[in-house]
Amino acid sequence: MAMNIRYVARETGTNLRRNLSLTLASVVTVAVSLTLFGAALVFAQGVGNMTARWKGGIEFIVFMQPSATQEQLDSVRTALEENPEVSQVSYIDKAAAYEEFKQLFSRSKDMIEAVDESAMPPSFRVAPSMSDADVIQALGQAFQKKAGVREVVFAFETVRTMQRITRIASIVIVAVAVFLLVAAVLLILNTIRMAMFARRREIEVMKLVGATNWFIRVPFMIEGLVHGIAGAAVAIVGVQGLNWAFNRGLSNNRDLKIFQGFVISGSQMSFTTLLLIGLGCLIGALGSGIAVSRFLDV
Amino acid sequence: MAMNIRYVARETGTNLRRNLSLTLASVVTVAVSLTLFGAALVFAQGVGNMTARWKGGIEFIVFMQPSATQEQLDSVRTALEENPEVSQVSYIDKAAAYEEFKQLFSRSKDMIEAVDESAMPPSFRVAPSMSDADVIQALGQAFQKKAGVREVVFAFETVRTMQRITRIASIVIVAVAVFLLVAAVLLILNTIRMAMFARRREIEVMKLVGATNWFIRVPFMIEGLVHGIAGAAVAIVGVQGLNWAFNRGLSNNRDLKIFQGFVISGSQMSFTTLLLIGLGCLIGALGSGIAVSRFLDV
Amino acid sequence: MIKLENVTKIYKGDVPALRDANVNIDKGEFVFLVGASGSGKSTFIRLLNKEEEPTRGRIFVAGKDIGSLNGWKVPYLRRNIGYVFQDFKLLPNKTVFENVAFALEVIGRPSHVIKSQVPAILELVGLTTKVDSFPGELSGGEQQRVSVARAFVNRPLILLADEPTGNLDPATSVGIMRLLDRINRTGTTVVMATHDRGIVDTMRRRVIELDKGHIVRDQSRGVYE
Amino acid sequence: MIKLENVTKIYKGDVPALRDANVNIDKGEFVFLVGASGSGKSTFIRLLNKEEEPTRGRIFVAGKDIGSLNGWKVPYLRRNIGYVFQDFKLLPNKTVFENVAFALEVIGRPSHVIKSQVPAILELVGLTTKVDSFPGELSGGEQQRVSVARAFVNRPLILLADEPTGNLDPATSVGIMRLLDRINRTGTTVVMATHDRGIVDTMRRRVIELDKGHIVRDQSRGVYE
Ligand SMILES: Nc1ncnc2c1ncn2[C@@H]1O[C@H](COP(=O)(O)OP(=O)(O)OP(=O)(O)O)[C@@H](O)[C@H]1O
Ligand SMILES: Nc1ncnc2c1ncn2[C@@H]1O[C@H](COP(=O)(O)OP(=O)(O)OP(=O)(O)O)[C@@H](O)[C@H]1O
Ligand SMILES: [Mg+2]
Ligand SMILES: [Mg+2]
Repeated sequence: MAMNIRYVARETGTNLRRNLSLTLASVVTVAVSLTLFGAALVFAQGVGNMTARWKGGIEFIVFMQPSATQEQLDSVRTALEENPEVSQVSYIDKAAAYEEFKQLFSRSKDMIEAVDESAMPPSFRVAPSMSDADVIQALGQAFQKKAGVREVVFAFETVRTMQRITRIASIVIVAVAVFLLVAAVLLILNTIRMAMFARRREIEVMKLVGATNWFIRVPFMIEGLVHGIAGAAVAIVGVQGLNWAFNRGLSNNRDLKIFQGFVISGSQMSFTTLLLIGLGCLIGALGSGIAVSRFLDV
Repeated sequence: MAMNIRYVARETGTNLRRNLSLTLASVVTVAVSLTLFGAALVFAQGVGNMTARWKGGIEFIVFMQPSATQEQLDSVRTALEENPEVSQVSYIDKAAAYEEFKQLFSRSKDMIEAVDESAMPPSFRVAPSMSDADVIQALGQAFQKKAGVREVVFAFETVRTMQRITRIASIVIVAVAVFLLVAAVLLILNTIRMAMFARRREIEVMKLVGATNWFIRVPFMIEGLVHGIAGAAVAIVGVQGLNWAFNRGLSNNRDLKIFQGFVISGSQMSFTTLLLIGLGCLIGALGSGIAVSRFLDV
Repeated sequence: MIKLENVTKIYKGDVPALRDANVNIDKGEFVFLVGASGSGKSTFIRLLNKEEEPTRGRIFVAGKDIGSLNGWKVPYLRRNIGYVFQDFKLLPNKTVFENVAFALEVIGRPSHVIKSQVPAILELVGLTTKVDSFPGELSGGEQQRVSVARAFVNRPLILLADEPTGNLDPATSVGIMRLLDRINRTGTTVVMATHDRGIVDTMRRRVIELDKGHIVRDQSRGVYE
Repeated sequence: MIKLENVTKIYKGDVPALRDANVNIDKGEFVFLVGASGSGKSTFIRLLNKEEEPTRGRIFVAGKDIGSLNGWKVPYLRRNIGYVFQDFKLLPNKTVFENVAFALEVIGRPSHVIKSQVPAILELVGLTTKVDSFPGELSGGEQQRVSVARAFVNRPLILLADEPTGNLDPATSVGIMRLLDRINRTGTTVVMATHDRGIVDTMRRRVIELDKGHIVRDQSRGVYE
């Protein structure tokens, strides 16, 4: 079916312009919902990165000297494994530590180049079998004096609080975002439907003059897609901006040292960007598709 | 001008029903924006209540025994005031402490009745002149041993972190909410405008048959108001729900003792409720008012 | 009742539709407007209803200069004027009954008046069986008759009719013309644009002929051509 | 070309508009449909275009049973049929040129064809000066002529015309009828509903008369009554 591209472009353009404020409202809603969605994602990723090492009941970490000998390592490992108060130990070797380091400082290439794998401290992550803070403190400190141990670091209460708060916050944000996504689909659906309703006599006339359904549909569908994509574009800018502002705001705070691990890697950001564009297209296609198929059949 | 109430009700009803899904989209957007707005407000109020005592650089609190004598009080006060490392001291007497207690436990009447004013510990809130954590620790602990002192409580790092995070979070949430409020106004404006656009021929005919502008306008304006109010109603339920879920979720967490002060008083809740209804009406009136005045003049 | 003083109407795009018209129509007159397609008949009628503003000149309706009428008074002017539109202009989502009733609702008539007058007028135009139909369910001629019924249900001072028989067969047309004649005899001033030679020639009333916006003939007891 | 076999159309609400019609129209014929307002003329025409479905009976157009036509084939049926609607049905936000061009765009004609054919057809109906006007800026008769132009710009096999002269003065009507006659002579089948006694009586073509949905007369070289 030879459908004139010029015709489709002209019709779509006319519609978008004619309903400018409705177009705007659709785009704003899509943008807001996708921004929230993206922000929640980034937030969750950041907190994930930040607290990654404290997963699974890990309460303290025994960092060894980078120069520690194999015997020293074995001795600490045995001591930990044989201690009845320790429920689980995992060993992070130099290579894994370097990977983690690269992840944390993915945005500062010079930092990564300045340090090499051999300078990394291997470590033991320890999950005790008791939850009493004093017992854990005593247990950890006992390893402080062992040969080859550089430092024992305990999970701050803050880390745990953070994990909980962010879990709740993420759920709330995602719930709101999903709610808004539905609203966005509804809205696009309605923008298109209203556009079609306002032009129902024209559509009727087009049909009577011999236009096929697709000839009438396509401009409306493209209109919906444009809404979705425009909204996604705004959202991507918004999320990048939020991420930037958050990093900047936090890195200047002495009290919030803990957030310095809150860094999103480039690949995580690309993933989010792609996801948002995909969602935008989906919302647009869904909204206009439903509208067009429900309100345009002969 | 004798305008038939039955006529207005009938017309408004017809419009609301005819554009059911558009009505829904409007209501959803109003609801989401107002819910966010309300949640931000409640959140800020809660954090405010929770961290109220730590305002203005207060780093530790010296709680006295309820039975402390006037001499003991005076001696502690003098010691604090004369200490060069203390920049500011404020005294909270039994009455003030009881007020604060009532505020904190405003929802548990039995708790308030079980305790009376004389059982309240008076306290000194101290802002040191230095910010070094060790110095503050030493300074506070020095008062631990004084006669009549029950306990010295330090600001957790968590409190400070919380204050900062919530400040940022509140700003972001309010920004998103305001953004959404604007979107909601735009959306109602557009719903009404589209309703009028879809019925432009009818409106033209009504005018030609001798209908006054107000006769045509009023049903549309009421439609917008209904959107705003319905959205506000949903938002109020949402905010109450969020508040409830938050309180419940937090009170079961041993790690989150700090949140136990996170309680919204009844009057704060009523204020929020009224504000949301007011905003709903405003949004509805604004949206439909603009639509009607911009698109209905002869 | 109706007076045009040097009235010129030029639509945007420099389309002159009425040029320097001077007409005086007395209370109770019956006037035919005739002329080729596009000669300005509908424009003439639209000016009287303040649906369009004249580019130049003054128009008096019922003694008032409608050019200087406040915007909010326009509806009240229109309530004194019944108007049969060339394209009917029915409200598509109201039934025949509601369409006619609307003209009464607008002026605040109580519902018992509406309930008695509307069926009566619908009977006059022969639409008793179509009371609850929507305009989309009517034939062209039936729609035109609804438009006629709405135009004089509130007994206006003036009745403007823009080709009220264009979609009617000769027999039904005669019925409508009898009705207009009866209304005219009760004192209503009637201005009717028409292409129907037969009607003009049998009625023998005043005829104003337009040609490209000029009034080229104004003849009492005239014929179509 | 067109064949109706025992066709009955009853609208919802139990309104019979056409009863048991049997008609056979050959290629190249010119047929007038006459009858009172509401007698079923528009219904007859709408059935041929598959705008309405018959309640009973079968309809053949160009040899095909259009009752068993797939939904997606309907547009292609309609492209072979020109249709002058009783209420014009112009697209309000397209200019006169665009309205006529639309009928060609829909069938995928290249733009150079459109650019040459549309002005030619607009000249035939006497609208050269109105090419860039919107329908809202035209008189009733001018709109009707745009509708006529659109109906045969793509040289259809069949031309359905529902009172194409209802809003035209006698002189312009004669012009349009000459045009229809010319189109008919090039082999196009024409079915035209009309109330215009003068036209029917001078053309002397086949006349089908409807009365309350019944075909009461089918006469070649007939008159209006
Ligand atoms: N969609 C519809 N629903 C219900 N009834 C309808 C519908 N369309 C037409 N009718 C009825 O069917 C009958 C025939 O209508 P039709 O439009 O065919 O008449 P017509 O001969 O074209 O009349 P006119 O000369 O007034 O245009 C009328 O009584 C009309 O009210
Ligand atoms: N809104 C408008 N804008 C521009 N031109 C207009 C407008 N309305 C009418 N015209 C033009 O003014 C002229 C007179 O139009 P009018 O409708 O008064 O004619 P008419 O005598 O009623 O014709 P008909 O018998 O065809 O209805 C026509 O040429 C028409 O194109
Ligand atoms: Mg006219
Ligand atoms: Mg008809």
